[in-house]
Amino acid sequence: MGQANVGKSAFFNRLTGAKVAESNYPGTTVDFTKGHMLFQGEYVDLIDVPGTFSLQPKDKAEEVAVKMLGEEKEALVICIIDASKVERGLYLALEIIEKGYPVIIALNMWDMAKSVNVKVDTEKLEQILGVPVVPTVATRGEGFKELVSRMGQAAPVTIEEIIRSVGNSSRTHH
Amino acid sequence: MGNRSTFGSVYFAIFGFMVLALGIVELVVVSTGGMEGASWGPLEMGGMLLWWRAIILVFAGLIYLSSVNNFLDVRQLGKSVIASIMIWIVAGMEIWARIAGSIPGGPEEGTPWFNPEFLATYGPPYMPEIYLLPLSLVILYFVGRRKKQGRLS
Amino acid sequence: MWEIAVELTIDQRWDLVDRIAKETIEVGAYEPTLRDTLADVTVKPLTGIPFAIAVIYGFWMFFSGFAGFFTDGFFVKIFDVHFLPWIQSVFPGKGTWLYFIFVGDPSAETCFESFGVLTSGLFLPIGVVLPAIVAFYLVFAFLEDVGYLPRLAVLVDGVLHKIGLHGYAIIPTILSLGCNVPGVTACRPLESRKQRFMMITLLGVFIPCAAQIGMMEGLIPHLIGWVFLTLAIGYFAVGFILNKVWPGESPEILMDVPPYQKPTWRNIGRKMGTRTSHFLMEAVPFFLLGCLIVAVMYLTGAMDWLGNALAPALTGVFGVPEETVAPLVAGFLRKDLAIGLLGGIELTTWQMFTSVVLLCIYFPCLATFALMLKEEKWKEFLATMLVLVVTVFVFGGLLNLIGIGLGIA
Amino acid sequence: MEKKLSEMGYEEEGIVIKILGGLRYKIAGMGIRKGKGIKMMTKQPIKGPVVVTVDRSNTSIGLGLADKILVQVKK
Repeated sequence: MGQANVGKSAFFNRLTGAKVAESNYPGTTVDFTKGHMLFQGEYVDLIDVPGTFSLQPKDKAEEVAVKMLGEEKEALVICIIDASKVERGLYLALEIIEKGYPVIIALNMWDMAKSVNVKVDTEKLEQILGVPVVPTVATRGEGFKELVSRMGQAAPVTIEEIIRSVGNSSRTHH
Repeated sequence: MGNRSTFGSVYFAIFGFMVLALGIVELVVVSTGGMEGASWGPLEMGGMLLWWRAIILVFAGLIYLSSVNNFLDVRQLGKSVIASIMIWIVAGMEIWARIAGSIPGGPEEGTPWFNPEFLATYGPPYMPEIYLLPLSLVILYFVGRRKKQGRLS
Repeated sequence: MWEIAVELTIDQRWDLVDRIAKETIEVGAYEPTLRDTLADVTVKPLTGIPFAIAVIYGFWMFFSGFAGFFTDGFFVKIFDVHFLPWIQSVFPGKGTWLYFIFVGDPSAETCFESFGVLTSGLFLPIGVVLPAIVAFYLVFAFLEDVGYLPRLAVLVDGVLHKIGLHGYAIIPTILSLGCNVPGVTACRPLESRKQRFMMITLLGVFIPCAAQIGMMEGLIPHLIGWVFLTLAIGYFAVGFILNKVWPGESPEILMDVPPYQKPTWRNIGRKMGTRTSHFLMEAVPFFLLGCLIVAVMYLTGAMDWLGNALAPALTGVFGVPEETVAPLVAGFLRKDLAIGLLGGIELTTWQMFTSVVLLCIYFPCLATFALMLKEEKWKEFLATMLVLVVTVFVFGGLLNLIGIGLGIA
Repeated sequence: MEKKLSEMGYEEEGIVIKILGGLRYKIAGMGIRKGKGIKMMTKQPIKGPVVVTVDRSNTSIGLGLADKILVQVKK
């Protein structure tokens, strides 16, 4: 899942080969879509949900997303973040992590971020969060092999660990 | 840089006036003659939706004129780009309508499937936007320059 | 599971985000690009509103040019000049009821008039409606892909806010001009129940779909502007009243405005393809069924009976002849079919205008109807239907009065 | 100077100092929050919404909602 306009549907299409209309205005995916993808040799269900800015839904489409997350307690969450707007994406990612889901983060539209001069230190981000972080370009399929191969590494982390590791890394750098 | 800026300003000031003037003429035509319109030699105004076109031209002209001061500044350039796009939309759709109208031979029995004289339908008279179209393409030069200077579109 | 994990407050969470961001993100110098400025100027009212007018003009011109090219340019000829005489001559048993159902009126010269399952039933969806749908979705998908639509939503928010909706409502509205079904689904991002109810009602009652518009293009091209104007007045008038009487909140707009993107043709093509094929699978059977029902009702005399029964209302209140009963019946299945069938009836211009407007508002097609049942609560659904009935009578009556007043009825 | 977001002029910039009521929760995920720099991009006529820029992304906010956001305006 992810926020509006980060390329969730394009992402979903890449992973499953399904046909979800991708578009550039809020609210294309107003319902969830299910698909299958090959993961570690077997087919698993993949669910595409409407974009939501946070886990406090403000309309019915966001509600669908949040409810879906609540129902699928065993799910692994691919949290997609617009690489040039990492901060607000992280907000949602943290919310999902807090709920105890194993998360893998995709920094999508990596090319766009580069062109507007935003640099993200993915290794460090990974260190701090303790979950895999993969840069991707969904429309061109870049980074997807890595994403799929690293999905197994996604594991739940607690927020305390994250708080601790932020502290650590800032100490080593100052 | 200064030279080019002046060139752009002057060019689009004149062009903006032209667009505005033609728009006002269209407004006058539509409010006096209605749908029948008017024509002068190879120039014609009329048809359905002339109201819309007149309003679009007037606005496009005004937007051009508001963009000529400090023309190369990206914000000002943005304005003249959308004014140009407005003209492209109107002219483009006119060309599209002509193409779409020229190919079929007609719905009646006995007429051919394709219009054998379809080239003839492309002759004048044209509406003002068609004449403005090539002149507005100059904006592409300025957009292209920005790109060449290593900036992003 | 939800309880075990520690949760932060909003401020704590943002704090954490800020600390993480400080460690990992480096935001370099950045000058606004032309793309950014275009994003700005198209949302600023002084430049954005004129631009929106141009965009809508372009949308319409492309739509009518495209539909006209295929329908008038080729399909009318294929169906009327080649297909109709052929099927009229090869179909066995002229004069039997089977012939009447499948081919329709043997003396008909156009597929608009024949009312048969294989003539009108095929010509209307494929020849008239399909080009309209394709053209509509092509432009819509393009605007969607580029990212223009949220800007349009911002621009019209002020106006729509006056009737308790917000700018986002323009997206279901435009989408409904293609087909009411996705339009109704697209109401979900509206925030309150009230807004969703109002929007679904207004869509179902006042917004003709591309299929209907395509029909109107074929039937009454010179009157379309007036039909739209009438419907728009109704949209705002009924919206205004509903906003006053229906309880509930009308929250204001709060929407992300994404940057423009280069359109990808694959994406546009795919969107158009999926939507068009949805239409074909849904509409064609309904068209065939509609023609079948109309033909059967004629044969059994049910249509005459219904015509007689409704005649006082039709001629008295709306001022249209009783023959319009047939399109009205077909309209329960598909309104575009109904409008197409009007082409076979002799009507004055004013009667034609009134009938088209009434057909547009009086009943959503079955598919929309079913979806409304799903999306709305019972109370809301009944209210929608009530609004519909009242609107039909008020509008029909008013139009008739205006017609009489102007002396053109 | 302190102002409501709805009162900010075109192109004015400032820092969000307070968001009143439940709106905080609603726009938390959109990146608008206390301490963030905010710029007024456009104001629509007839009491239409405002469009603001925060962290390079644009968000459209209804005028009534914009009333609930207090901003320290930059000189």
